[in-house]
Amino acid sequence: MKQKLYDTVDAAVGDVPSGARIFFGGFGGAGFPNNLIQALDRQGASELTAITNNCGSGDGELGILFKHGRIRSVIASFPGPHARHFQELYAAGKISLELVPQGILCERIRAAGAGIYGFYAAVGAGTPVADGREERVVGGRRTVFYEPLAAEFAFIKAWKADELGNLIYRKTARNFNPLMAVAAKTTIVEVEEVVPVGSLDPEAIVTPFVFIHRIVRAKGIHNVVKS
Amino acid sequence: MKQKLYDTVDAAVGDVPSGARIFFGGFGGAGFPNNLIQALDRQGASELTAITNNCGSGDGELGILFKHGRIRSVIASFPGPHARHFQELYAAGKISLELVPQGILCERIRAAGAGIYGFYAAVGAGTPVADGREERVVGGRRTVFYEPLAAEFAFIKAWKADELGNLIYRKTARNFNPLMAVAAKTTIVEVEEVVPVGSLDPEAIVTPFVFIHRIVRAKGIHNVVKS
Amino acid sequence: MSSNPKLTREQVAARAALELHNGDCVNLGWGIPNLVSDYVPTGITVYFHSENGILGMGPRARAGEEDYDVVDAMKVPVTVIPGASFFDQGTAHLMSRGGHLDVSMLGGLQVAENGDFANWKIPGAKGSGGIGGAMDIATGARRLIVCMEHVTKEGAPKLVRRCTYPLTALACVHRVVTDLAVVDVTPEGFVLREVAPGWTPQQVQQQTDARLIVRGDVPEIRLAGR
Amino acid sequence: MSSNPKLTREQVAARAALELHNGDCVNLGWGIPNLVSDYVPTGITVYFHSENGILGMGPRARAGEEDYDVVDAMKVPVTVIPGASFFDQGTAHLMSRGGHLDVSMLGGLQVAENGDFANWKIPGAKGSGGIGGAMDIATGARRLIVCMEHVTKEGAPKLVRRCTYPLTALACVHRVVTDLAVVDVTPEGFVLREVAPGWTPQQVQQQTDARLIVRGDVPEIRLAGR
Repeated sequence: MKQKLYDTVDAAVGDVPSGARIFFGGFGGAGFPNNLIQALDRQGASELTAITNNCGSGDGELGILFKHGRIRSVIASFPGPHARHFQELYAAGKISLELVPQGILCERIRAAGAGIYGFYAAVGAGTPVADGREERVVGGRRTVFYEPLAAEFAFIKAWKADELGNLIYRKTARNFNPLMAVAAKTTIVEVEEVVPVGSLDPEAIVTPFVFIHRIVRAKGIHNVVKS
Repeated sequence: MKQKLYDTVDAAVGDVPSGARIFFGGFGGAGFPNNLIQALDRQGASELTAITNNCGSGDGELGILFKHGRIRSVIASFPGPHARHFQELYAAGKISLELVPQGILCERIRAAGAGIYGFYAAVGAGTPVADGREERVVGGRRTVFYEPLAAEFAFIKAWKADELGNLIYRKTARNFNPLMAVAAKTTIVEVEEVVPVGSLDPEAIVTPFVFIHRIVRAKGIHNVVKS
Repeated sequence: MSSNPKLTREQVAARAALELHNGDCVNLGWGIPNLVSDYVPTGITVYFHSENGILGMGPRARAGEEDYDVVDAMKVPVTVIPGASFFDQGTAHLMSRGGHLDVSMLGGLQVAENGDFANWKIPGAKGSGGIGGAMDIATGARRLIVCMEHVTKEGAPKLVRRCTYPLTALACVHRVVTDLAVVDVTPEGFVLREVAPGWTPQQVQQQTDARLIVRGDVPEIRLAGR
Repeated sequence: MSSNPKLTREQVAARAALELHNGDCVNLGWGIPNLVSDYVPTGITVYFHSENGILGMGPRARAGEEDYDVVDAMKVPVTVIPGASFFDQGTAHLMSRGGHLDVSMLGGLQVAENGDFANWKIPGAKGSGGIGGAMDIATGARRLIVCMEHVTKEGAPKLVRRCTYPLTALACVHRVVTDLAVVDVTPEGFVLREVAPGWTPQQVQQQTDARLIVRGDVPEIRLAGR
């Protein structure tokens, strides 16, 4: 068995370099790897690219990384009006943003992990999302080409891991986490509980351990957010 | 609640017309909708297109449909040397075959259900699979274009359904079944057991009911096959 | 313009709820659609879909009973009903984009007579804007019902000949329910199906940029409560 | 040609098993690779992947204990070990094609010195043939080891300058373990790493179509049992 357990969140994110491209799981306050995010903030890496659904609420979730100027570039579906620090940087022209439709964001991430070199979807045709993208008419329908979206790191949150890295999630805290897990060079998971190998039901495992590189236990932080 | 329960497998497949395009789940003897297949054979529809991993073993699984000349065309990954009836028809030139790499078969089916209008993969590049297909070099790698694969019907096998159609599978009997469920106009599932709504764990449901149109209870048939 | 009041947001939601049938799987977007779940006709069960991975979403959680791992697309703690399932966000959008939901309802900024739809960006608005799930949901909708005010706060018509705002999706809208009317998108253009109580087709047309096709008598909107 | 025997299929499998490291996720294909699981070095745990949806596959089921819902890619009832998971066939190939497995081992018909690989179709063979999971596995392999006889039954070399059989995948093979040698595919071509006991590099070269690069002394294959 490969040793994947880290003692602290700080150790788990210690080698993330400035300039790294990172997936952050989570949606609507559920399933955010908040302890990893805060450790990354302490660690100080900067010039990061964040691939995420949204950009935090106040100082919560990714907010702290924007507040401290760690992130240079964002690929997101819905940064959000409550992402105050992001919005200030964006208004000041200090941050670049690529908006991606939410389901397409999921598929582009999955494609990167699945050995798919791009795909066509009708989503985005005729909209600003298609600007600069190849289009193709399929069966009379306008479609747009999307390339895969990979990252060096995925920061994800799960409920329980076994010591190998098999994961289960809790309810809607699943969201982007299993998708991002498959598409990063190094996937780091923050979990509420680490259980012995063999104690998770093989049929109920959502993320098989092959996708997981580092595991760290940390008490989950829920920021109660408003949309 | 929409009424999806059928009393008999014969009723569940009663309206499948000749010429229909059908997905058949199952791999290696596990997870084949054998009762539905046998009902379809009794029903007599012919000129069918079968989309499947393999083409039966002797009279088992799809074997009976080939034996009785129901199938005109096959899209498969590995028809199999033990698919005697298929091989005889194939040798006689009475059946057409498109061979598809197994993982690509999965992705083409998923794409059809996911609103994806085709994708590129490195799989098949430089091989006969690429004949007649568009190629594109991505980051120095040769890739091949694959279009989605939809069907009018999916015949699948699950372990338990609730009355809405939420499904769980048993071990490797899962295989192609959840993928095919999402990509057919009419998905018909054969299950060992029908349980009340609310009795399946919401986190353990593999196929949410939105993909399921007809449910029929039938004692599973395992043909013990050799590869 | 009629001297009769326009419908309230709740009344628009109540009218939209009549579009739901027993057993339907339904996505409700932000704005007026989010109110529709309060008006599901009695005697039917509808399964609400949430883009973050729920099919079978129930009412909002009661105060003190919130589970912050069960939230809706507006990030509010909700409940689930028997038969519900949880899945990842990619599967949630496989459902929406792949055409598996029976009905989707979204709030709107503009709907064009060819069914084009804009709901995510007002030109010149400050901030980054955001797309969220709207493009996947609109593009894949088997039946898309837009619920919105008939005109903007400034009085500009929102049912238009051609959208001038950035689009959400092309030719995707089937029906529009507003505070003045129910309008269908057809190959011929907008067809006026119902008008608000006390409003005439002519008065509704005056609030509309595109031509409304009127066929025979146009009934008044029936309002259904619980 | 040497008067010494070639390795048996079991010995080839035993040599191939030395390629495995503790914790590796490994796919074994049909043919000799299927024997490799019997020779995993003691003291390490390897997680076998099966294309039909298992990670953590154990030995074949004992007679009388078969569960026909737990089969391997050869359709034989197997067991699972602690830490195993079940998933659908698409996820299984996401793992293989997406480069998530540490090692894949496949049987082979031809390997070319540029790493091209043929293993699914003999020209002129009767029957439909079939691809199965081989193309996804070979294309996505992080480390692909081909285990096969060095020459065909008719004596034709299987390590060739260019493949003449229909390909499985381009430039995908990293190492070949045969009954005569261990050979690496490098940018310069085939490099001979080990020879069967009693065989010389020259004798192995005589059984090989492509040129074998020899660097210094070439050791004999060590054979490991359990």
